[in-house]
Amino acid sequence: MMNTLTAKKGFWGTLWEYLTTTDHKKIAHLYFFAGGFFFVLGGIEALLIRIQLMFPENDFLEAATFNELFTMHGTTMIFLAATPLLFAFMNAVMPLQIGARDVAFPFLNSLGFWLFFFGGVFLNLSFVFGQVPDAGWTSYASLSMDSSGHGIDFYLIGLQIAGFGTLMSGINFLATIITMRAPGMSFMRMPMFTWTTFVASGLILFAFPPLTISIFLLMFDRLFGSQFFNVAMGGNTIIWEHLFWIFGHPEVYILILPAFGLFSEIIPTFSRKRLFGYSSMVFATFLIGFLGFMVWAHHMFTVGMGSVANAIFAVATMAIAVPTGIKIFNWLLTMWGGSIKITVPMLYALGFIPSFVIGGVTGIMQAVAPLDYQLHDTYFIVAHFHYVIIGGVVFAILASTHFYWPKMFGRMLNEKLGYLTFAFFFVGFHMTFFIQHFLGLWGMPRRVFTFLPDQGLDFGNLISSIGAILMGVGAVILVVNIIVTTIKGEKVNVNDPWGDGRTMDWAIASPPPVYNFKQIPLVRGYDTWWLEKMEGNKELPPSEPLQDIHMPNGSIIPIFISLGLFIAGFGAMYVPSNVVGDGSPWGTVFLIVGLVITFGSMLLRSLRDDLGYYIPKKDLVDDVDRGGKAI
Amino acid sequence: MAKDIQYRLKKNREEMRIQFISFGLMAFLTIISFLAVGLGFPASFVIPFLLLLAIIQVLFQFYYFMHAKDEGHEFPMSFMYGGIFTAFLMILAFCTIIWW
Amino acid sequence: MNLTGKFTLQNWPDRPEIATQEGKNKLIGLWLFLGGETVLFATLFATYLALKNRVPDSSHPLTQDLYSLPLVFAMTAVLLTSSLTSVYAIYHMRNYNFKAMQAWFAITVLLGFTFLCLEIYEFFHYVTDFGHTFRSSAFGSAYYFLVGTHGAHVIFGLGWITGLLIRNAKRGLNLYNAPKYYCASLYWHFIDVVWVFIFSVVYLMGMV
Amino acid sequence: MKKWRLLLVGLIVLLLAGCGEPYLSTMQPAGEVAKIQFDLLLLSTAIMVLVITTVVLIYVIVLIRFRRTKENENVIPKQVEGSNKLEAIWTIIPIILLIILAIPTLISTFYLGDNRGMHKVNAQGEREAVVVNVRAHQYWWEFEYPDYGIITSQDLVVPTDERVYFNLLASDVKHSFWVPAAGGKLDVNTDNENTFWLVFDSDKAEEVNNIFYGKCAELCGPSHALMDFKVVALPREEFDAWVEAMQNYEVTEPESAVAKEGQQLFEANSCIGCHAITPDDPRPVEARTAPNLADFGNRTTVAGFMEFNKENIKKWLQNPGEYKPGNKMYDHANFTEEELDALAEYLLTLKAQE
Repeated sequence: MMNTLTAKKGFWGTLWEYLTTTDHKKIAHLYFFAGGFFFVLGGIEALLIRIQLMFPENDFLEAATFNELFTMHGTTMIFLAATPLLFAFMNAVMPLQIGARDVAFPFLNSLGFWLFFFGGVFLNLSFVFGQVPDAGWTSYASLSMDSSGHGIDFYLIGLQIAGFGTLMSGINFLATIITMRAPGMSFMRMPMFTWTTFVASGLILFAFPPLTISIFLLMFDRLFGSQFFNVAMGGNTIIWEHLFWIFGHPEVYILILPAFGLFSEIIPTFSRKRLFGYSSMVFATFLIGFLGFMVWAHHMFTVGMGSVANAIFAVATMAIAVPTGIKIFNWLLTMWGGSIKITVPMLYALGFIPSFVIGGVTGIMQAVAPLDYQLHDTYFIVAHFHYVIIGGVVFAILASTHFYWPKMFGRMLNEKLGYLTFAFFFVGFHMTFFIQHFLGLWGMPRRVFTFLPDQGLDFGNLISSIGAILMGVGAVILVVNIIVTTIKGEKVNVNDPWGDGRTMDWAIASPPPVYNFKQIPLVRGYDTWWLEKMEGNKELPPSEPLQDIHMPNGSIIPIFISLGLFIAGFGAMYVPSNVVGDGSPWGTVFLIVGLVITFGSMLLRSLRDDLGYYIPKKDLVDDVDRGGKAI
Repeated sequence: MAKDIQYRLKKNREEMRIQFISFGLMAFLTIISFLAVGLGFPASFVIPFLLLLAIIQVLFQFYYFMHAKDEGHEFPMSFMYGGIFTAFLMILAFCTIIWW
Repeated sequence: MNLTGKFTLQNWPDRPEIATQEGKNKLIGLWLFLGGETVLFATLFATYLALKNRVPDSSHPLTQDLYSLPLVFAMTAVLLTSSLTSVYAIYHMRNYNFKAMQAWFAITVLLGFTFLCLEIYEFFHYVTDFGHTFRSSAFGSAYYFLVGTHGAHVIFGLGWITGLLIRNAKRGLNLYNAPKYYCASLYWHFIDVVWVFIFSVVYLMGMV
Repeated sequence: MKKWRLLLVGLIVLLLAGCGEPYLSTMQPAGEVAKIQFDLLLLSTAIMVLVITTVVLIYVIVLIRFRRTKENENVIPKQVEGSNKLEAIWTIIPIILLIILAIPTLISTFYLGDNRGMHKVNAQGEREAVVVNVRAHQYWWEFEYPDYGIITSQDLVVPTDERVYFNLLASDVKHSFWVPAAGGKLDVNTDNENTFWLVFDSDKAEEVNNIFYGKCAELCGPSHALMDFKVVALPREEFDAWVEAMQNYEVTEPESAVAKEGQQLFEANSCIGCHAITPDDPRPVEARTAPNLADFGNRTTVAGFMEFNKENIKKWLQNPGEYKPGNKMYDHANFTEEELDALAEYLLTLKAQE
């Protein structure tokens, strides 16, 4: 019988294994490195943007190129970097935290990743074609219909493919948390990160369908001659704005809630203290998710919806401050009376609190609708959402990279380099974005490729650009750190390398064996592992006798399903009816061929019995020394 | 054992009977709504009436045909209602406040 | 649990669709998906309502000119009945009566196919007799996108059920495919749920 | 950790030193609308600074008091579940703060959204307020005064100390109309006409030599950054004089030979096909595809953002695409230096009043 633990496979074997894997831990690796790659790409785009804006009337970039870069920067960072990096941690940690063998649908998990990956590649191929999306990440309909070349088509089709992947992952995580919890793991014993994964996945479930539809609307207008946004034919471009933000606003919470969850793991761990007000944290998470669907139009105060709509959405938006405030104070009180150990992850958590508070309160300022008439579409809002997304989401991702690296890869990241990354990144971040609030107030609109001298904007932009370079340096150090660690980092031989782990993921080997827990553990309370440790137990109590473990088979089909859509996407771009006017019947042919590949692969998957395989009991007994026991 | 089977078959038959009745009700509601339009009642009455009948009919579908009344459907239904809530908000906004 | 083994009525579980962990997962996954679909269709309805009767000039037909009660009523009757027949199929699945289940699902497919033919006839009628197409106006685009997406769901549902019928014809009913049948029937009911709103909101309210 | 605080203090000092330029900055409000918005900025900032201070205070105390040291390394702190009292406090206080913020928000939303004044007429049935139809194009602005029968471009002329109403509509893609010093922006949609009002204070106008800067605030293509315009805010009498001059606008035959040659070039190259040179352009909106050049000689800028001088006019004529990428004016790269000179000279003669 095969034993996946000990088999040595060489490069091609490993590659094949990753291409076909349905193991949530390996998919986490895939998400991490693919997301990390896009993160670096988006970072380079950001640096180019800031270099162009370093001086007034700079001619480093052309106007059109600049528009392409900030469009790709925004799109890449939101869809291809932040979301997948969070998915990496969800995949790596969440099943362990609830004591599951895997996610509910391992095949879908793999499919979700490959759809995201092919979508991301599709989007970025626009650079190769020299026809890059240039209407901003929001891609408002009038401008995106006006945009020449296939740039917008790359945006639409790429996001559509990646969006399907995200939706699948969301459903998968929800189902996992609902059905796969270990005995005793009631909802109110779930770790906070699992909770936020749950709520964020719920938001994905309800927010991505509007995105899917709005993308279809624009796609049909650009490729198949429909009239949704053609004002002369009765169309209306504001529909796009509404649908986009009905998706776009929850998307912000899809990013920030898991980040909250990650900090809710890190702060108690390094304060050696239980999360303060756990139930109110859960409640606040739900409330944020709930309110997140009622406020989308605050992105549209200046569209001219009228006073009634503006007033309603302004008040609804302000309401979100309450649950967010609850969270901030709960974290502070978690540390109060604790025993705070400064480590790299904790440092990010400490940096997060004041940074995020600044980002949060500027958000409330923008909820004041009449004030937003001034702030909207200026550098003030650029500053605001970078404070939230970098100060919240990116800090959480960087913190968790250090925090979960031993669990994911079995090695510790270098601590000194970690401190250095933090220093550069933190200083650079505040330097880049704090001044931008004022640039906005001084009258600088966003998305401008240049600004004129002597309008009081020169100095602020210079500072901002220098800060961006510092952030870049920080990111480079992190990449170096990862490479150095991978080559010769110290191996982790313990389950709980930070010493103060509280949740079940720290009760299992680092990295965990393919089947996770040898025996599904019995959960006896909140902070499961901490509870057992405090009672002097060295391992979690099992909830079942040692028995054969049922495992899902790997599969290459997800790649083919995604590849089919990728090919169909290219075909769709060149259908004869496209708005660019360079279509040909070959486009239709490719569209059909791609869809045949996709649906054919799905059919193949459905028609074959896939019953998985068993790891026999005797193999498990042999694995004791590898930490595969339910400890 | 055999008694269990008898009981189960009877229970299933009983449920099927209820489902058939709910089908009858749904068909009845459908006919009424078509009649309401066909006989030309005023719009101010017909539109809320149609929506009400549609909602009742959909609840029949959910709870009887899709077995949501059976145990173990707490999560499915809470997410269903989550979706319905989002849907309701969106359509309400599109029909009322957000246009000029 | 033996997934593909043969059962008898005696040892067949009361609720075969959730007798296995896989079945439970599938069921919850499908329900979640339907929750998402609700929002998807809501988006389509919202778009339709925003663009209803928005045409470039008066030569274009409006809702009042297009829709006709008898055709919509026929389509509704057919689809609603197909919902009942799939309930019958599930009834027989629970009683471990494989042949009856297959037969009722086959009838469901036939009814679904009839519905599809009526819908295609309807579209054809609008295009040829009224010049009301996907490209003729924003109203046309929104109408065909909403009703067409529902039609696409019908096609997918037909393919799904047909695939199950053919694939399992020789294998019989077991705990591996029972959840699949059950999910397909849930999906089919959901299509009917959407249709209830389409005939109420699009057709009937369009004729008031 | 100390480094960033120092930096922050330094930045704040720097920021207090300046509130931006008075013709552009929202922090130097030059009218009723901007003032309302600036007051909301101050109010919300005050509340937010209060919140930040509270958080930072607790944060600093926590960091000082509860660090792990060598002595307490093995101490397990008390595992506190929570405190209903504390949690109630930090639920209720934010709600109160938000209510304080929400009330002026609602009042000013409705106040600023009230456009009924636009329709007020005097005893003669004439409209009292000045109304401007703003048409935004990639990348220039047209200003039509429907009550006076005047059309201008790029330079918006308004009276001070009274409400001016704007009807906004875009011809190609969405834009956004923003005069930061005078008040917040409103989107210029392609679908519908948006209406709002602004006020320009006379004392602030004096301070900036009667010229405020306006910008497009919604991404509209490559030259979005350069889609600037100027607002010439004049006292009522001067405004009336300007209106009268524009209404009595006459195309004067150029006097100098060079300018005459320019006029011939202007006509021969059918510039006139797109550019009107009188303020009473009778063509429908859709046909007005280029800026109206009436009173061009009195413009404040070339193409909305370049300094107004002959050199820049010539540069612009020769290669507009280089200065405003993606704009729709034909270039005249094949023109000789003399021809450009002549055209520029001619354009400079287009004036309503000296």
